[in-house]
Amino acid sequence: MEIPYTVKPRPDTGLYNAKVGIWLFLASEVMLFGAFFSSYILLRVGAPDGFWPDVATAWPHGLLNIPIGTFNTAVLIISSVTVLLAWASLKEGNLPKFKKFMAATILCALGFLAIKSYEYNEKFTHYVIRLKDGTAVTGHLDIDGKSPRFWSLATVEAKKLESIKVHVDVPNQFRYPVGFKHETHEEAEAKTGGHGGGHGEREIKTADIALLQAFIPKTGTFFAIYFTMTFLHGLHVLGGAIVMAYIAFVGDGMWKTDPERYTNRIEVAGLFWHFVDLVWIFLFPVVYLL
Amino acid sequence: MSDHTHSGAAEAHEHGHDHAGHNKIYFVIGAALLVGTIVTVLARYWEFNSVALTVAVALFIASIKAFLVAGYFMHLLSEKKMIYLVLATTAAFLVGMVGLILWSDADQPRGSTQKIHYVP
Amino acid sequence: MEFFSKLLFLHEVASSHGKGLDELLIYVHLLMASLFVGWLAFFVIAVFKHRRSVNPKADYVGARSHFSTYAEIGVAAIEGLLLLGFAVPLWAKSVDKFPEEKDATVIQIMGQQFAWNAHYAGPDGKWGKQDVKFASSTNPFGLDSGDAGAKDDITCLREKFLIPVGKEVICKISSMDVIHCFKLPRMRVTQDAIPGMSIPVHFKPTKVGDYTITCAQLCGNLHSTMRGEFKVVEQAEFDKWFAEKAKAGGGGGFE
Amino acid sequence: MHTATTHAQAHGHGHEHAHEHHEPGFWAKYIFSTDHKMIGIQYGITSLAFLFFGFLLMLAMRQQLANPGQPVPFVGKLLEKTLGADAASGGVMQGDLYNAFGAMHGTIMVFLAIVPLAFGAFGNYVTPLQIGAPDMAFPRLNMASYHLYFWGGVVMLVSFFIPGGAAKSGWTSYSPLATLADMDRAINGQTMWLIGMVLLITSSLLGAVNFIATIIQLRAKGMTWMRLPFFVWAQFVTAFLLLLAFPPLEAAGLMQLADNVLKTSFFLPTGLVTSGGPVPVSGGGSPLLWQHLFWFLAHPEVYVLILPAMGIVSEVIANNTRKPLWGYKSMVYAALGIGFLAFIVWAHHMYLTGMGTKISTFFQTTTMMISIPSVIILTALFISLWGGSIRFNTPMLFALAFLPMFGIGGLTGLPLGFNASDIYLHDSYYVIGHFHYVVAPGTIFGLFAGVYFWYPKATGRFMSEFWGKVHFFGSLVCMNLIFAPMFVQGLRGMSRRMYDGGATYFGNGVDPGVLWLNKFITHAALGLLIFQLPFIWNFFSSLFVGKKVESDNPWQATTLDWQTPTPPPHGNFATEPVVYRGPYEYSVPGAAKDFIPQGQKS
Ligand code: HEA
Ligand code: HEA
Ligand code: CUA
Ligand SMILES: [Cu+2]
Repeated sequence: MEIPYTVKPRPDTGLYNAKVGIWLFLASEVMLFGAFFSSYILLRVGAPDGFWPDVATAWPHGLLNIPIGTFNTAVLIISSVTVLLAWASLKEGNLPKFKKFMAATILCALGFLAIKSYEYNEKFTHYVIRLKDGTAVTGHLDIDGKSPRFWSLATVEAKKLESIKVHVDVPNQFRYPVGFKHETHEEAEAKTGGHGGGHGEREIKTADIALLQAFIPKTGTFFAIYFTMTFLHGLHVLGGAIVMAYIAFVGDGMWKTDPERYTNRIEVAGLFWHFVDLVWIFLFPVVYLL
Repeated sequence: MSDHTHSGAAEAHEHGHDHAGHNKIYFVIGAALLVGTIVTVLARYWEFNSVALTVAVALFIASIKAFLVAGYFMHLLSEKKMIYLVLATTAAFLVGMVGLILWSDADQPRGSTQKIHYVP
Repeated sequence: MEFFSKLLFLHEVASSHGKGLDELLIYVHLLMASLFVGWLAFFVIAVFKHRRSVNPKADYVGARSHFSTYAEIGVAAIEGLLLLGFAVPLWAKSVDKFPEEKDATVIQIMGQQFAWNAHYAGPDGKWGKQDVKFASSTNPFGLDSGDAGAKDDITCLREKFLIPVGKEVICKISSMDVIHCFKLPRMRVTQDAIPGMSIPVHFKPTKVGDYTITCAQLCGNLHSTMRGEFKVVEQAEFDKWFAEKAKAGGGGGFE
Repeated sequence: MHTATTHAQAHGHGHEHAHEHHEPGFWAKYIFSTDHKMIGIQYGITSLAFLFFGFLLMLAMRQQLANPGQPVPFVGKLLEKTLGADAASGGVMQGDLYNAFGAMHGTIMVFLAIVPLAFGAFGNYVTPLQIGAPDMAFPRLNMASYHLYFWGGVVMLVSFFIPGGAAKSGWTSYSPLATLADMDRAINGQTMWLIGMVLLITSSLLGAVNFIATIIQLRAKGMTWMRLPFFVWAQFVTAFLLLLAFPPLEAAGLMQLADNVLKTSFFLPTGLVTSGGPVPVSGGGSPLLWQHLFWFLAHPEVYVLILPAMGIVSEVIANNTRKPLWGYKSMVYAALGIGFLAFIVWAHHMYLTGMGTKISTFFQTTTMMISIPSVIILTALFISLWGGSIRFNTPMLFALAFLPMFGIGGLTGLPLGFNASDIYLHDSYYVIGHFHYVVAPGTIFGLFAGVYFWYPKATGRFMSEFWGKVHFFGSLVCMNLIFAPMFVQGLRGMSRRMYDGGATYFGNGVDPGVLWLNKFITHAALGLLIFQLPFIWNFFSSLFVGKKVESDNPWQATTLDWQTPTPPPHGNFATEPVVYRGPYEYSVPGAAKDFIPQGQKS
């Protein structure tokens, strides 16, 4: 006996097996991301009021690059459309057209990941520096023209640097949660001791530094959940791209032997892909905008 | 909304599947999603001065976008009963989980909601 | 009640609200016992009567009575009764109906791997300033020794502390490292000690004597040795101890 | 119609032919099999081994409990040699080792023994057979599930031998302890535990998807929902519990992993201070968040442990009373009710974390509500006995014993379910007694019943009745001697998870008079071990010397699993089965025999 309904729908449910399978899988994914979102809410609601210099416990906000995030959102949306067009091409029986759209989809996926990596790198080279007098600055280090990643105070001390050059952000990049009063330019300048004005450069003595930390997961619960959720989402993008590339360009022999099943595969892969898009639709406003 | 128009629409939908012209709807929805994204971003710069309102607006737009993706891209508007059952169950438990966790966090006995232990 | 509480091996109760709690325990166990006995009797009879050797031919329908439905409804009803009549009010009393702080002995309790610490505001009734930057394993409450309000605060670090009998006690329970659980079996008090939170419980001891604090939450390798002690004494004795401690302790008695 | 049959037959024939020609090699047949029956057997063997291993861990712990501060009899020296003097100096278990064994006992029993045995093994082997399917819907996914499970188990086992030893924060792994316990080691037991759990969870999720899709899609012709054997219903609900409850724990596991490895603070609040000074993390997290996400899985998980056992017990009872299950429909609805309510009772494990009246009233109400469907299922099974013609073979004995044993376990859940009485009983041995009654003489007995019951189908031979009965009576007595005294200890205020068995708390003149029971329980546990030996012997020797079955349906059962060849070949059924009636048509008045198989036309 062969396994029935791998291609044709079962009469009473109207579904073929893989479609039931993918929807069940997506149901579990809903719970997975749902748990992360509820963690996000709980951590955020429970976060102590965030004021300098308690960088670590504050809920920093407005640190992500919104134009880039918006662009990336568009990339994902477009890829969702192209994967649909690819599927529709198969339904028309047009394999070359299908492949073109699949290639576009996978390019979008890779583009998304590339942009995300750029953003990650941007965070890994972005620092919060708290001075012993209580003031704090954020900015990029400038060590002989390079912008190093993942440094800490220990790194600076180990390298025996007397002082470090910092391109500080003015006003500094931490913003208070929405609804709070935002710092004005002047206040920020006053806080950084009158330095700056535009993207100021500052020489900071190692001896003055109380804390130096890149924007990495352990810097605070915001970063922790931002990196965890976007990383997990990125893994989904990567996984989806690999599977789709495999189906479209390696496993396309099935188109000849079993076109219906092949089309179903694309439909199922597409469903997964839309779901990844769907997660991002919530993730984007939650971490970038709110 | 009579039954009649409804079934007519469903038929047209079935019919449209084989035609490439049906792809148009994907473009329309795709465009709507892009617009939605831009509106969300713009809304953010619009200082509502209320956390609740900001969050509500952002999530409202996101929900509409989610509806479009799920409904049209994932064809949920014309899915089979079994899928609806699975998703309804999931949605119920999701709401239960998030809701009850947040409720538990909010309903604590007097004085215990202090965030930092060393304050008496 | 006395009889049943012996039957259930319950530890002798030593607080005023504990009585109600024991009653609930007893009623639940009576319900359980009667269900168990009833069902077991049915089970034994059914199995015995319908063994193959006496009943070679099975009956397609089996039992025809609706008794089981009534039994199920009955179970549900009794559970509902215990719920509304006992559990909910008892709980509400213990977490909502707090006595006024001025009428009670107020103690901060801090769990620490692997010991219990207590902190009283002292005769002035004012808590000294506390901040986490002062906290350490020898200053679990993070008291600021320079603060005037802290001068007369009493801290009992890893040692026995006292509470007066017949008066409400409010304990604000917290922890500085991992989750512990402040459990006073004979007072019928249990509350997790959770870092980052300070959760109040209250009870009124009714019997003088020595009592133990059990840590009822796994908290590390020496969890089983995290024993605390306190003593319930007459008010006069408590006052004496309190005054002495406040004088000697000055600033909380740090080591 | 006629042609269809011949086609199917010809097809089946062709298959057999192909098999003769190139018999798959060892790896393809035993390790990378995609046949649900082989995968079921793989799950079965692996999980029984873990069950035994979990038991041995507990025996070592019990020995320590019975001899506080003394070297562990029998194995103390061995522990010292294999795990190092830090863990067991002079053969005395140190706190860390005891905690590690306790955490791993819980983890192994729940995630590596019972679930894989009940769901992975029985579910895989029996479900497709009972619904008349040739295999699972996604055979390769099925294989992947097993392999993920296997490697998850390997990771857990390896963790015993890494520096610092295995995870030691209880199977509940509460933060902050789980993060602080071994903070200075980059890769510690907890890290391994989390990695292992992620593998196990992924395995369970794939399995759940597969089961649900199979039951929805691959039911044979005529197998309507209300003709499904109760066992299949139980597996169906179980799969849903796993599908929707596990992902939050996966999320929580990833976050705790980040806490441990990347030093984030998802579950670590601000201001932690240990004896080593302030803990160098940012803080701002919530320890209760972990508990919520953990129990959101772990409560449904306990029904994952019990429902398949109830399913097995139902099959065995219907078969051996020779009459239909009484109230089959109400049982199905009750199982669905359990499945639904299981998701909204979890915080009854957290009453004492500081809950307000409203929320705790909600949770205790749902807790009381969920006891009702259990009562309904149990009652239906009891009443099913009435009017039967009961055969007392070994599977039936285990199934019968399951009922009162689960009854005790379930009933003792009630005082825990009322928040006010839980104040006294929380984290005491009463809890240990409660849940062991449900999982040990409850679930394990159900699973034993299943092993004895389906063994002839899988191997073509019976297990020995004599040794089966020795195993049964010995286990029944010992289980009760082990777990009943725990209620007494708990009611007397003795706490769980103490490596000295409570000696420190109760030694100093306040001995409540229950410490001697520690020794007693330990002896009973040793007795239990002895009575498992006949089972192990029986299990392996019957492969070769067991009485051969004479027909494909040796128990004269009605469900489709017994209408396959013995053992069932690849593809299961010689001809496509068609179902004409409900699952338990025993002793139908006027019928020639006392059973009518589901696939028999009339
Ligand atoms: C299979 C496993 C299983 C099952 C089925 C149950 C079933 C139930 N459990 Fe249990 N429970 C656990 C496994 C299980 N539990 C575990 C593992 C823990 C501890 C976890 C840890 O902390 O490590 C725990 C802990 C636990 C607690 C937390 C205790 C604490 O930590 O303080 C609570 C509290 O409400 C509880 C309640 C219940 C209830 C109300 C049921 C109900 O569903 C029970 C309903 C059943 C009945 C009411 C019985 C009906 C039968 C009859 C009426 C017939 C009886 C008569 C005869 C047979 C003669 N359980
Ligand atoms: C499904 C779950 C399960 C099962 C079955 C068991 C089974 C047993 N458990 Fe376990 N236990 C837990 C889950 C389970 N436990 C959990 C979750 C905890 C809490 C952990 C924590 O604190 O974090 C716990 C804790 C726990 C404690 C408390 C420890 C403490 O708090 O300090 C004790 C104490 O006695 C105990 C004892 C036992 C005993 C004697 C058995 C016996 O019933 C074991 C019986 C075993 C068998 C009968 C094996 C039969 C198998 C074979 C014979 C194999 C044959 C093999 C082949 C044929 C190949 N357990
Ligand atoms: Cu503190 Cu256990
Ligand atoms: Cu539970």
